Amino acid sequence: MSLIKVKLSFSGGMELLFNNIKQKHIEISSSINPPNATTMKDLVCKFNFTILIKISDNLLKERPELFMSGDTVRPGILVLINETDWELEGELEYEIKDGDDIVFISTLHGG
Amino acid sequence: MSLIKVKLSFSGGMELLFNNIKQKHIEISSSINPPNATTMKDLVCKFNFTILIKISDNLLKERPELFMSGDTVRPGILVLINETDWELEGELEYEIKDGDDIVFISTLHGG
Amino acid sequence: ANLKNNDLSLDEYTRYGRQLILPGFGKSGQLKLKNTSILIVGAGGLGAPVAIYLAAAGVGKLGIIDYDTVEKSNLQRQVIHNESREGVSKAQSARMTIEELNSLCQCVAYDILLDSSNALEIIEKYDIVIDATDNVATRYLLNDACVMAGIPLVSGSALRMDGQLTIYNYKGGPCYRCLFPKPPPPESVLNCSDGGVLGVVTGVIGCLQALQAIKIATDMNGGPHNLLIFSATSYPLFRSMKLRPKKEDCALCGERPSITELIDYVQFCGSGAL
Amino acid sequence: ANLKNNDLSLDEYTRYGRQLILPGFGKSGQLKLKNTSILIVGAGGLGAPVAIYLAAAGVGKLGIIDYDTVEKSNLQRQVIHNESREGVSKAQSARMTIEELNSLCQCVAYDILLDSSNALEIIEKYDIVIDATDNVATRYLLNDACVMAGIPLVSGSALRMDGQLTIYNYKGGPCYRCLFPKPPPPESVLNCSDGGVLGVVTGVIGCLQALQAIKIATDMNGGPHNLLIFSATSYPLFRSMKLRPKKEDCALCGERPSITELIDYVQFCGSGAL
Ligand SMILES: [Zn+2]
Ligand SMILES: [Zn+2]
Repeated sequence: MSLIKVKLSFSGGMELLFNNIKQKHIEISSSINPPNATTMKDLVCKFNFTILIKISDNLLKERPELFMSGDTVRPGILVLINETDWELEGELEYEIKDGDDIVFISTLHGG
Repeated sequence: MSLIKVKLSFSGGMELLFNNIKQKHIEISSSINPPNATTMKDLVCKFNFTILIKISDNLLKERPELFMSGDTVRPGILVLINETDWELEGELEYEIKDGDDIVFISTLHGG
Repeated sequence: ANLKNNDLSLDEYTRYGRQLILPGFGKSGQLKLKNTSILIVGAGGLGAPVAIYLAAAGVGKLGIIDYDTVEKSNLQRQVIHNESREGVSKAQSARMTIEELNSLCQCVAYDILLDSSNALEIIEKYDIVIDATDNVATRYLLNDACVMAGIPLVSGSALRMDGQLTIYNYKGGPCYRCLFPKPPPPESVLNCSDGGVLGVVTGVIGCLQALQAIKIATDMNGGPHNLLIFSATSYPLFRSMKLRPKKEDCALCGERPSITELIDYVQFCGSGAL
Repeated sequence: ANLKNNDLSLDEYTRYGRQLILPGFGKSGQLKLKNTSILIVGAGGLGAPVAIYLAAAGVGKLGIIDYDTVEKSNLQRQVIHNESREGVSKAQSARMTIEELNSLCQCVAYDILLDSSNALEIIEKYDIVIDATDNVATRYLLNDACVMAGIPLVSGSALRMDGQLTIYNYKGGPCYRCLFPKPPPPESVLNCSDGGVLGVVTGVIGCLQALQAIKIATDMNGGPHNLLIFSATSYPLFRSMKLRPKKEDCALCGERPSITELIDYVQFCGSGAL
């Protein structure tokens, strides 16, 4: 078990939920849920209520439905890992690696 | 001494000199000029007449003045190493590393 | 598009000269544009540059749908209109500007509200559809209609300082429902009237929508299925993200579709403004 | 710009509403735009969207320089003009479109050839200069004049399917001569007349020039000094490249400049069309 560095980005309005932070480098345990490797599920569904809430300055705690739905992100949010749709990377099962670049983006509808 | 992989890109019209190739992955020796590590100078000034001429399908051989001037690239060409101006990286002295992304771009003047 | 117009007039040779000498485009590209019809849904911030640049480039037929009329607060970004057009239908105003710019372009103005009752009938007359709308319900409507009609959809959006661009239902790529099977919660959705928008952000995204439509019309290489993200205040300004291919289990474009006709999209999205 | 106009009229509140409610912009951003004057050099493919979007956004004063007249072959990309303007001076035609779009914008048309004899005098009247020209000699002229006058230069270029965007002489960043101390060999230089250009490429780059000028005028964060590279046929479409800071030994903006007045740029570049 060790620490891994991850770059989180929030875009398309998601940053409003995260205290207007667009980018944040964080350090997390390589095994949040020992002995398993840390996955996106750990980040989004459990870790959510520690690291992500901390980044959001408690905004997420007050309105979790703007981020979560069931055990994954809410409809209208796209997650991208290293510039690739997380669907191609295993979604919640993806094992987070040191240096990963994770983007949470809310789709826009304006014109 | 070993082989290192380098991605070369040509943009802004440079690709016309290189047989319309916009991107090319090449393998080169980590020490073209032993015992020294391979530098941009080796790529641009000497290697030029082997690998780069090969990529260019001999176009460079016929009109080297469209690429070279003295011992560096001609005025109007910008060289970028890993998305950064090569001036910040040591220009001709930069030691090329495995995985480097090198862009040769010709400035455009149209409007 | 079948090339029923297989030559250019002297006027066209003059007008499109800079494209005719363009390597990788040339006369064959120009003829493809001339034989392509494109439907632009929305004559607002995105639709304005889309219509202007597609007409200028030589697209043979443009349809423009919008039910709104021009207001002063539109002119900060909807640059196909102008002060003399206040109160005029946006579709008609857009057509007027297009005809002044390129009288060779056949431009049809649809001064109507697009909905489930009329969408398919209109869309089927075109080769490519541009989503330049301002609300979630119309985005699902256009997506579903384009998949049913087998037409690529060039989707752009802009809000505040941000923009996004994707091509749906094209060359094995995803449809909007592959990415977003369920609509977002209505309280998470903002439009430009409520959230604001820097005008030129719609200009950037609209120009890129026009570009993608031209690339589709002329069979230019578009790279992998992707989402382009733009943010006026970030560095870098643009990021490209690779997207999934179409999903086998998509309710619309998948192997066993459960959605086979257009539905009530206002109800589906729980929010109106269709 | 000193904020001599420190309030907005009711008309302006209506017109710019979408920007006034925009977080990070608002009334203070709008007032800064109102008090900014911007000079656009070139009313062609790049200058067209620059002028349109800057006027729409509410820039107080726009100068537009162009010595050409509108020709049919321009209309494929120079969308600020139209068929009725053929034969009209491009600067005047651009001014006419701007006045129709936003009569609040004070627009000055310069129907002249910019050269060493007049450049400084004109440029010094503006806060920001946009390089939307089509040749190397004018690019050096504008760069030198902007450094001498202490004004940022938003430089765009487009050719074939490619475009480039940089801000020179701004916040410790390089000038054009820091990057390109010597002009390119004339035989390596192409303009749009000879090389061709896809019209919408100038639309994309021009919109981004307008955006960068707005960011400068409103003190928005611009990230590191950089060059944006666009290629319509590549994936990704855009790449951002970090640039060097200004060079201590630059002959123009360095610590001991040897160029202290404007020179003969046609001779310097060995090619004309100034
Ligand atoms: Zn689908
Ligand atoms: Zn300098």
